[in-house]
Amino acid sequence: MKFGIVTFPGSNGDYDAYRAPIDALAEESVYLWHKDHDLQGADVVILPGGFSYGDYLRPGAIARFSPIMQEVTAHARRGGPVLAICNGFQIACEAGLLPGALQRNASLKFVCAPIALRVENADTIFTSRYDARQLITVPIAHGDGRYSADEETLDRLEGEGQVVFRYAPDRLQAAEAYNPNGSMRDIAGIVSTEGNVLGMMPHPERAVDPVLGSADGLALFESILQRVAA
Amino acid sequence: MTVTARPGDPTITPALVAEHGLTTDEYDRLVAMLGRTPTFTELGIVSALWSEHCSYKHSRPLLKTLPTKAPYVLQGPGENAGVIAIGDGLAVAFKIESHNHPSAVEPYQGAATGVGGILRDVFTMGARPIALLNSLRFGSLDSARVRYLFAGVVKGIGDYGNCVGIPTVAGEVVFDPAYEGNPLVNAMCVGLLKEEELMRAVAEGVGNPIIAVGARTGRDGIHGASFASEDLSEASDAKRPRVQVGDPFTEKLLLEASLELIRSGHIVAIQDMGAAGLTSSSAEMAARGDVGVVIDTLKVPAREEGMTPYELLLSESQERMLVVAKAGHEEEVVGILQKWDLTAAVIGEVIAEPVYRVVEGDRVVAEFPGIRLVTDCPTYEPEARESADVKSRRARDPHAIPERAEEADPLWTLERLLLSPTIASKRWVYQQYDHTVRTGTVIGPGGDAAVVRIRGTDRAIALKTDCNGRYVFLDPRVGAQIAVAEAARNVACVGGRPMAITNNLNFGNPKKPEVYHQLREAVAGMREACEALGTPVTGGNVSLYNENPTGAVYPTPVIGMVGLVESLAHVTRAAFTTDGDAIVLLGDNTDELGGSEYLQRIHDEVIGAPPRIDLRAEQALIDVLLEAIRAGTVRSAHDVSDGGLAVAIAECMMMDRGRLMGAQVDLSPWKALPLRALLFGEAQGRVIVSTPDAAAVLAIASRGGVKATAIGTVRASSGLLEMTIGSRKLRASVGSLADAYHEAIPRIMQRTASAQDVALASDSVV
Amino acid sequence: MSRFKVAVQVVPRRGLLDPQGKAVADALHTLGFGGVSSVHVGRHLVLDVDASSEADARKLTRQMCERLLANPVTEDFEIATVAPA
Amino acid sequence: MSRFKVAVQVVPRRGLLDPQGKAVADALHTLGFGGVSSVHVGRHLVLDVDASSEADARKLTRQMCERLLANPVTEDFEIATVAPA
Ligand SMILES: Nc1ncnc2c1ncn2[C@@H]1O[C@H](COP(=O)(O)OP(=O)(O)O)[C@@H](O)[C@H]1O
Ligand SMILES: [Mg+2]
Repeated sequence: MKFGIVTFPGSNGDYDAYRAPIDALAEESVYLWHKDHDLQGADVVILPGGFSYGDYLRPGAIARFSPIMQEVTAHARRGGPVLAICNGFQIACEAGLLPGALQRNASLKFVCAPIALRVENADTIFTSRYDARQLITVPIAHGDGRYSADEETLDRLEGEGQVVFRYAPDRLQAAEAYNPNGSMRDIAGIVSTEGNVLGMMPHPERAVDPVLGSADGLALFESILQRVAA
Repeated sequence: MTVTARPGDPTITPALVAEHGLTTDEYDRLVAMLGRTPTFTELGIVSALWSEHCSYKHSRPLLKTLPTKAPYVLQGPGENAGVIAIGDGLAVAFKIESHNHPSAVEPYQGAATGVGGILRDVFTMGARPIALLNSLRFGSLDSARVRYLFAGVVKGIGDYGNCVGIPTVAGEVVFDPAYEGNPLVNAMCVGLLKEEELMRAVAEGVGNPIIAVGARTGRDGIHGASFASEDLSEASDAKRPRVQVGDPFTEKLLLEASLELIRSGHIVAIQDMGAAGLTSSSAEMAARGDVGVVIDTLKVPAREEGMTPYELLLSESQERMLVVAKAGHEEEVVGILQKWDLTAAVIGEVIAEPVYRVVEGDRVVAEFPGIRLVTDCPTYEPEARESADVKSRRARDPHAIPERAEEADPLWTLERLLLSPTIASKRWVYQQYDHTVRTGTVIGPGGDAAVVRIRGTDRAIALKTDCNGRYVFLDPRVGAQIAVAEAARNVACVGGRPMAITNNLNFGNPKKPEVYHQLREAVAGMREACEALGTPVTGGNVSLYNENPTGAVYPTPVIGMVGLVESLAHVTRAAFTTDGDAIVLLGDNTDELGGSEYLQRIHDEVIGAPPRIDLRAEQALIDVLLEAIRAGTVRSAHDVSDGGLAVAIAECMMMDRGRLMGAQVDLSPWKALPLRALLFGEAQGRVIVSTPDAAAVLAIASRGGVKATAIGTVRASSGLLEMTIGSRKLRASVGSLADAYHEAIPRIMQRTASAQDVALASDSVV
Repeated sequence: MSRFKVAVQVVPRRGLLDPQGKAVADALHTLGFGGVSSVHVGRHLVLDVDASSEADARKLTRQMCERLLANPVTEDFEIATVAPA
Repeated sequence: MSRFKVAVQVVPRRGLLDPQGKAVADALHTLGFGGVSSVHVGRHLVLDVDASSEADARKLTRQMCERLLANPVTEDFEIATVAPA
């Protein structure tokens, strides 16, 4: 299976997203250049983390107009899987691939830390290898991760099972401080209505090797492999 | 060629020369070198190149004495960064740099551009940056201004490194009134390269084009390397910006483009335009290659209209590089830059004639004979005399200081020390740094040293910056030795063999005899320690004139150490992990108290001699520790430093806040020592390890000639620190120690956190 | 074609959490400015726009806001001034 | 005491690099807004200020700008409006 990782100007998680399928799944990765109109036959597109266009104006606001985004959008419309991580999540929201927006962390500070997530929906193509309500630890690293949407959208997301990951208390985080950015309803990751676009602030691609502290992100890549290859 | 003054340039007067920071003697040298009066442009060039910052005139003779060689050193001092081989054809490039003065004026941008500069120094060597570190000094956090500086510097470092996508993996932060008004901001970068990709900034090849790459040149920072003067060029000066604004986004593009350029084979040299911008980068590259160059300032892409050669040459606009390309390959170079949305412009050429020439179209505005421009700068070895105040402080006996009543309970003292911002957890700081990007960080900030794996191998590098300025103040020679030894010890604690150092000499005004004394002695101490520990110096930076109204800062020679971890299996962390493990102390306790955080924090005294250091014993300790780690007998290792043994033990118990560990410790063998020296003294050469096999560790230590004592047991779920010292029994709850240690800085910063956030949240990058 | 100087304000939609506004208010109180309330922080953009008329400049600016300068989910924009440059 | 609604604009000082303004200008060009130039991005603050008079409100606002709202080293500020709230 082939993962295509988009490099926008200012992407810096592209390398990690590129390595994860190769190192953890022994699958193929290719970089996709933002100026191209070619997905190079990728089965799964990853919009990686970083600071596309320096996050100037708003994170993701400028990158979503990149030429490659037309192809990514078409791929998503065809039902192709898109994994949008961190800055990728911000871009996906700006591009309208996912509802809502990501705003400045409530603390006004960038925060990098391992964070506990609860898998809210283990029935998506991205999460089938997790157990429902499983607690996992995955790093976050962002300054603009506060998920916001209007109440109606939030209710719909919850009703349709589109909330996939939620920040949750565990031994690392005190119960009152587990939500690292003030996201509404503790939302850390959501899928599109059709279930093929996942946006999340935490970095599963940084958690595929136990030597780095956690391999809890591995199951996400394995889920994709299992479902997309099938 | 005939040099002609530009219309509108000021005439050269003694006052103008003085404003440019040149002494009469230096000016005479310049005139002798030229055989005529310099033009305004020439005066500007020389004032920059002969500034302390670029010329090292007060430190060069001292730096020459440092050891720089080892079989694995591929590049020692003299280049943008040092480089050492780490096996498998791989090498690491690393360098440290200061941005103290810019950060004092504008903490956010000052610190951010400091990170930008050191990144460029490393990637110009052909290395991909893989880690950032920093070393920070501030005054007391009780002051609102200090909290503002601290918050701004941390945010500036974080935003820049985070945006470029280089993990910030380690560092140190010290708070002491000695740094009030003059914070120290040192940033270190480490990069990885293949040996054959090593690139040097040496101009060569007559006819090769010189190309300016990256951001356009503006009027920012023209005062930077040389001088501050308000009334130079009439018009815009009042508004001339003194601070440089960093653009990490452009830096990221520049990084990728530069590495692609270097690998393309189209260029022969590349150097960043850092201090004194175009002037120093072009002059230094020419001097290293012993060739001539000509630069046409009309061709330099400018951000503003009407910039003069003087301004274009001296601007310190950020995110710019100077490249010497192979003749005929200009288009390919421009093509690579265009791919990354950057501009490139041919602005000059390497010439056979041994001159450094600047033209503005048809007019020659500056011309110097060859490399003398760089080499003819005078050096100074001023008078050195130890300050009488320091001498008398050192002579005072710390044991004569009466204990405070509260000290009857040593746990009170312990808690006070854990609350000291210098000792307390720096999580508030490093949580703002992305330390997991690039998926290489095996041990991030918070440990004794960082460990970054080398992908494709089973190896890793261990990294740490260190310096205890108070020790250096009390005894510069010993203090500098300790700085090197402590960095080495930290690297060994995580399983790394210390390899080489970079250093940043942060001192006061060298023209003051007591400051030059500190500088000279500290460099001597550094030399001795580096020789003894086998860690050559591959580069560094000197920052002088760090003074505030009450005098110089503590002399602070920051050491940036790089070590090699031979197998990921050796990676060792500081926190206790396992119930029932034995706790073993390597090294010995003493009655020393001088220069300790205890005296400063509890008694507000900076007195006594810093702890003795025995460099041979340090080497033996490192050898024993590494042997025990490699034998697989060590479960955790943590060195004893600020705050002494009690603080170190407490840290082992609560460093991992999610898994607090209890411990039972018996220090009765040392019950004859003064209790406060035993618990809080900072004797050197000590490491606390936990092990399932104490006998094995003791045997290795005894073979290696290192004293080792089993002092206790890890009690995973007791929730208590239980200490016995003879008949004395102490009990503390780990939970409350952890609360003090982990919450000290957040609580202080909360007091005014919002004030800084407002001023800072808006700073462009976020 | 003439050149117009345009100023645009982009502000967080009312009712949404505005942590920056709150931080500013808290900080001002800490500094002793007790009589300050209801603080909001947005973006202020100034640009030069070449257009055939003021109305045209305004129209162009509106399009820029809708397409890029403001996020319709969280922000409102207002064109504050359009004046000959 | 009356309450005044105050608007303040804080912009990057001229001559200093404004990478954000440049990025926005480039993006607008890419989107086909070719006639746009000289883009700068600053902050827009609105606040309620209790003061005895409009002049007093203005004075207080100026102090707030100098002490907190603008960075004296890199930014300029302008008090856009002071009006009864
Ligand atoms: N304290 C020091 N010890 C050893 N070498 C040093 C020291 N300070 C500076 N150097 C070396 O002098 C050279 C010039 O340094 P510097 O001017 O700081 O470089 P840059 O132009 O990158 O700022 C570098 O090779 C540097 O490693
Ligand atoms: Mg350099």
